[in-house]
Amino acid sequence: MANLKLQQLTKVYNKNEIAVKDFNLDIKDKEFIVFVGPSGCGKSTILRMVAGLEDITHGELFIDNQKMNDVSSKDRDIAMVFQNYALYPHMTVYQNMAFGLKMRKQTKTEIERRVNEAAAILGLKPFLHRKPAALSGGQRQRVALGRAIVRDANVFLMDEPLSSLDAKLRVQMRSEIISLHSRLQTTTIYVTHDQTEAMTMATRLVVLNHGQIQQIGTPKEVYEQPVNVFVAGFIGSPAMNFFSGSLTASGLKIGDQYIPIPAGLLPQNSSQDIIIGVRPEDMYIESATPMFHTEIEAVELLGADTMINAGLGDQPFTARIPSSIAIEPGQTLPLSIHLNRMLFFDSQSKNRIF
Amino acid sequence: MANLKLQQLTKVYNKNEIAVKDFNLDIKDKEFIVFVGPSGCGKSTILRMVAGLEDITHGELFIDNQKMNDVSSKDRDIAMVFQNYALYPHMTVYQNMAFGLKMRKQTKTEIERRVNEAAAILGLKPFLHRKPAALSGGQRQRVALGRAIVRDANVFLMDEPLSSLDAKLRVQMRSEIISLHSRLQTTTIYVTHDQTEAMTMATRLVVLNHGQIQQIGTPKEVYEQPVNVFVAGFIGSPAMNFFSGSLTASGLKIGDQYIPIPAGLLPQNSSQDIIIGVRPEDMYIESATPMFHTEIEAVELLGADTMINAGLGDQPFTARIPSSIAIEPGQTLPLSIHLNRMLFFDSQSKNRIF
Amino acid sequence: SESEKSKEPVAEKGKVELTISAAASLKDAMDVIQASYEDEHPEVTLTFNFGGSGSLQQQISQGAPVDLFFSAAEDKFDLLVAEGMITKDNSIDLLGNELVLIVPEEDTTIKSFSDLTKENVSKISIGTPEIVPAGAYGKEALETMNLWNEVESNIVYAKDVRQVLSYVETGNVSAGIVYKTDALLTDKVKIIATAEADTHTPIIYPVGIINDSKNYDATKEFYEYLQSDETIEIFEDYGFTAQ
Amino acid sequence: MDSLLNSIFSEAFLSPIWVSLKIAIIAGIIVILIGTVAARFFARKQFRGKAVIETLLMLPMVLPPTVVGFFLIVIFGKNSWAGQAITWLFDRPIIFTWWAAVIAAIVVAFPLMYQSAKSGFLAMDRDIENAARVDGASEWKIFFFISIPLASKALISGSILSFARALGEFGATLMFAGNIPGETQTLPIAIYIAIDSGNMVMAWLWVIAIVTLSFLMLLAVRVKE
Amino acid sequence: MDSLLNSIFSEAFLSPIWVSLKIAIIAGIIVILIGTVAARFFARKQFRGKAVIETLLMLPMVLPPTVVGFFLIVIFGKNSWAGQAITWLFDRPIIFTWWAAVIAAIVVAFPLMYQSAKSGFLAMDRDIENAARVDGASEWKIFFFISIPLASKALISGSILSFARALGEFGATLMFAGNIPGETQTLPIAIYIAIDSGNMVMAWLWVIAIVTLSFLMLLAVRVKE
Ligand SMILES: Nc1ncnc2c1ncn2[C@@H]1O[C@H](COP(=O)(O)OP(=O)(O)OP(=O)(O)O)[C@@H](O)[C@H]1O
Ligand SMILES: Nc1ncnc2c1ncn2[C@@H]1O[C@H](COP(=O)(O)OP(=O)(O)OP(=O)(O)O)[C@@H](O)[C@H]1O
Ligand SMILES: [Mg+2]
Ligand SMILES: [Mg+2]
Repeated sequence: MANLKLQQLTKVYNKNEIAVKDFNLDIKDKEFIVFVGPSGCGKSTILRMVAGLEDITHGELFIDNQKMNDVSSKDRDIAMVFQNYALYPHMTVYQNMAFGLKMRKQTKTEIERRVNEAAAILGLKPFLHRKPAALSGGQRQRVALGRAIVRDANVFLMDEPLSSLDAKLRVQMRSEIISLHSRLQTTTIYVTHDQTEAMTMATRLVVLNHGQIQQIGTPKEVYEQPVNVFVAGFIGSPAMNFFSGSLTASGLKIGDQYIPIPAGLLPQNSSQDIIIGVRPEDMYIESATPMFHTEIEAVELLGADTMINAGLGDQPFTARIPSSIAIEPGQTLPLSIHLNRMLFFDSQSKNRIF
Repeated sequence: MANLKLQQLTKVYNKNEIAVKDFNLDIKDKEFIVFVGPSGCGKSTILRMVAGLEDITHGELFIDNQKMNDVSSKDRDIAMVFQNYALYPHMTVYQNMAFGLKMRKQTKTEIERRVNEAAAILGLKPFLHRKPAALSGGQRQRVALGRAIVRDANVFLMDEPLSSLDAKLRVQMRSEIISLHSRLQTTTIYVTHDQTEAMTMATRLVVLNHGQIQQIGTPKEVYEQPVNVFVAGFIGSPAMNFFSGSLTASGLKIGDQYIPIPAGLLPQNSSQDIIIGVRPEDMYIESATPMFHTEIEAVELLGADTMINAGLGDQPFTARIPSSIAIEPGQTLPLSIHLNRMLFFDSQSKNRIF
Repeated sequence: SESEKSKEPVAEKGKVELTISAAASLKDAMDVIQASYEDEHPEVTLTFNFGGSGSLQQQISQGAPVDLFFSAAEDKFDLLVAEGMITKDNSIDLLGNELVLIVPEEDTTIKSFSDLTKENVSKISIGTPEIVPAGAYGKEALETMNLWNEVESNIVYAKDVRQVLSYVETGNVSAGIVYKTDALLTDKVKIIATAEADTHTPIIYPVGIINDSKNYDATKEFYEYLQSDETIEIFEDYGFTAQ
Repeated sequence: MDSLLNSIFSEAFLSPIWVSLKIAIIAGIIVILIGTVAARFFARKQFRGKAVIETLLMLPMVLPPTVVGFFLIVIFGKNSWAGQAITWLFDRPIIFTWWAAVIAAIVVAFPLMYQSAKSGFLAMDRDIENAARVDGASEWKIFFFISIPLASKALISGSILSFARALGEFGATLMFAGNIPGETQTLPIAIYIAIDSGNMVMAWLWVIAIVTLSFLMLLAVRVKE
Repeated sequence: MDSLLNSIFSEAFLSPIWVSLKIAIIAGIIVILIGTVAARFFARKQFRGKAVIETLLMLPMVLPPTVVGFFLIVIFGKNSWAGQAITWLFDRPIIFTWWAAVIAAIVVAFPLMYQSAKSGFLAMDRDIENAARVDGASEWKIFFFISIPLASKALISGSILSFARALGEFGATLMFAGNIPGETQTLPIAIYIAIDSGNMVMAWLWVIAIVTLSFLMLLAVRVKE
């Protein structure tokens, strides 16, 4: 229920360690923004600046078009899940969740209703009277999440709120957060390292690196049309394969391997040296007319899928194939690539050119 | 470089809260055991008992056939990654990693070599002289991991050591841990919520629930032959679909949907009521002779795959299909199930019968 | 100031509470006097504030609501007179005291002041001359007896007379010089000798009414009672000498 | 034996106990309150001259109590501004009153509470306060509901020390509040005077009383350990 | 002005400063060491009678210093077992020596260090000690390398209080160590005597000296804040 405007936001620690640099982002009311980026790229720092817990070195922060740089946290009406939880160690689980409501002068019955509701959603009912020290890691994280969702704040900030939960609970919590968002429509910034969360929850995804924005877009855009090698390699798990190769009129050369490609699927006006990106799932076994043969180096069984590691023109890659096909290391496989899903990057700037 | 024997290990908090109950596990030298289980099921508690940080309420712990119940932590020669990191806040990253080596009287050059090597692997080189408070969440977790891997302990205990890392780094760290294990052959117990880690790293997987062992086996065994509904539903993401149905002579009835199945693929001597388990990836679109038609309720794009939610005989399920097939909610799809991959569970005991 | 006081509605028939600041060494005698005086004057309550004469003087000079000052040190008393807190007319040198040499009860080596110079005498305690009158008198007496130079290096200065007594009682010093009245308080020390009166300036306990007293009349009455014969006898019972 | 019982239940024996208790409790509470607030303020603020102010706050610890008492009678004495204000207000000087004893106890006990509390506020995890801030708590509510409970160990130790110091306060009280039985004669003063006048039985009884009080106080805060 | 300068550089002025400094530093160090060790021990152990022992340790805070001094001369006096042992060892009694002043300062300052340090050890995150334990550190190494740094805020506050208390110690010292210029006459004693005998110039100079010492001490530990 608020829009946010981050303008040239910059955070410098200790006079010279730049954690966030010239960060520009307009978040519309009701958006669900997901931040992703490598460890240490500044995600938490931005959240903390938005929450008012960290001074803004340069730049301006607006919430509902009001400049917030010097407004105290308590007046920003934000609810936040801290990465390290920051639970109140001296309060019970119930009190932890009730605190924010009490501070905002809700009635006792209303507090009770909301806390119990959240506790039920989070599976914390049996622990309402325990202190955080007597909880498991995942239980603590759920309390931290509960403390935020009981509030109907203007803005939700969630810093990896599900990282310590098991897969099943995580799926469940994810859908709870999604339904919460569709019910309350609270503007949300959500930090995650989980690809599934990033892809399924975001209205827009923000990819960060070294404190700077790499790309902003819908998950589909970011996944299918990454702006550069960094984004392409960061989104998707296992990561996209990159091959350095060179362009010819009618195809590609990767090492000593030649791959013929229809002209319409190749970039124009580009220098000859090029980086080719291929996602593991865009390679497939084709016995009829394979593009190339390769010897399997390693096989990793992942339940439904199997990952195979092999090489193309001496450059290693990973491909994903269904587990139903039994494969052994050492075996030689005929492989093809979905040509229309290949991506091309400039070898100098690393930006995508096609 | 040690074997472990956990015998009837039990932990009771506050006289009546049972966290771990009659836990029996023999870990052979050089094994890489992975613990998985829902939040709060007792994984950390077991690790803490093995490390000697939590009193053992009942039962016995042996390391290399020596009873360890009353041996101090420092004499167990264990290296541990704490779930909450427990870094030394007053020491730099370097000193954090060097501390254990210093305590074990390594030479200065040896300490330097090992710490620098670990820091390089973990990408912590630029932060060696920072204190933990000035690190991001993922950086802190890497220090915690580094503190363990610099030591060549008898036993490694790792409590969700990669939970705060981005997907890319996590894959990288995972393979570092695997190669470390294949080099040092240190007996390891590893707790994770990440299905990929569990499937790829474990020599044996231990599935826990409510402080008790559900199943012990290789990842493949656990994935393909789960002993009960709990294990089947817990391992695999998205989770296995369960349908309650009834057996007939030549097939299954799920709701009002009849599915003919060859007799050899059906359980014998079972009661009529049954639970059928189908993994999302074991369903596929088949226009020719589909088993059933269903209307798609929701579509979730996950990069390479698309998850569709729909119903079979009024029971909801999730199926995974390649993203290359475009699907819209509301559409009706012809679907089939890989019959030979279906699992059957007793509806009373929830144990697998076929 | 006399006229100011008459304006006060001096508690005619009502209760009067008098605050008397008195040297701590007077406590036991004053307890007896208080009992008998309050019997005779039921309307009067005497409140005693016992302490060191120096502290009492500083309190009064900073305006403490005291009616009567009974000092164990003439110089402190004179300071208040000089400040105009006490008028000469309303004060009198009431009591005297004697300076005695004490040793631990079981000691047999010291028999007189001159024995203080013996080899086996280790430490001798007196009050710090600057702040404890008994110490100043003791030093003066030793000087007059030509013993000071010899014993000076063995002297331990104490904060008050009580401390000297403690040292002697516990045998941690060989001898001490205190007032006779103090020595009588404990049976763990014995008095060996009394300093001749001509070896030191007379020891005087002056008493005086504070000019700011709000109960001038009642104070005056008690002040006069202190000078009565039966009161003086009580003081003499406790070892003081009448001046 | 009878006479011992008589002494124990005599007004003369009990009076210093009540006086001491009353003074120590009131001074203790005041010191705990202002010490905690001051400590929190100074723990969070950095400014020029902070060390100077902190030194002044420490002074009552390094000066002999009698000298502290001397400063107090000068500060509140008849020639001072404060002394005149008090005399005008209450129609009597503060010296020799029960309140003077309370003030003396406050002054000497304050540094103990201040230092302990400050260490507690400095040592604590600031992100928990931040969480409360985000939760909408005002600075005062954070102070009450978060900072104080989180620093509780240090605050308890400060409270123990301050209360004990207030209970044991002697020199400054004797100087500033005098030694007025039933009003300002506290246990330590009574003990001192009893020893001084050779009344060892009473002295020992009072020592036992003060030891018992200290013991009860330690027991009372023990529950929190 | 000249006479002021003369006073300042006179032996008479400087001597109590040196005496005080020496005593406060030595007593402070000893108190910090044993207080820290005792606090850690008591913070981790629960046993019957702990409250009784802790009460005894607190006693020097609640008793009038002179009474503490009195106990000291009884305990270390020439008729006591300890006193005779000391006389036999050092060929002279300890009372009235410089060491007596150190002991008096230790006794009165100990409870401050003990309580502060204990609160620090109680407040700290035990899992960090556990991490060190797993890392193979012995209990002593944990104490030195982990517990002490983690409790540093509380230890510093305890050190400030103890040093200040040792520096300001007056009553017990005067009783147990006497008032021997150049040997046991500390600053507080000198100040007391100067004020009592009306020598206000020297009194003020010494007050300034003790304030300066306190200030320097606070500055010295400040870096850690
Ligand atoms: N107090 C500090 N002083 C100096 N540098 C800091 C401080 N806090 C954070 N940093 C640095 O700022 C950078 C950004 O940190 P931040 O916590 O925002 O990362 P992040 O994106 O949240 O990472 P993660 O995913 O690991 O939590 C990191 O490199 C970190 O080391
Ligand atoms: N000190 C304690 N007092 C009481 N109960 C406790 C205490 N510590 C843990 N528990 C309980 O014991 C159970 C097991 O906790 P444990 O930390 O081992 O779980 P876990 O499997 O590691 O979970 P997670 O994946 O969430 O970290 C939990 O239900 C927890 O609430
Ligand atoms: Mg972060
Ligand atoms: Mg855990």
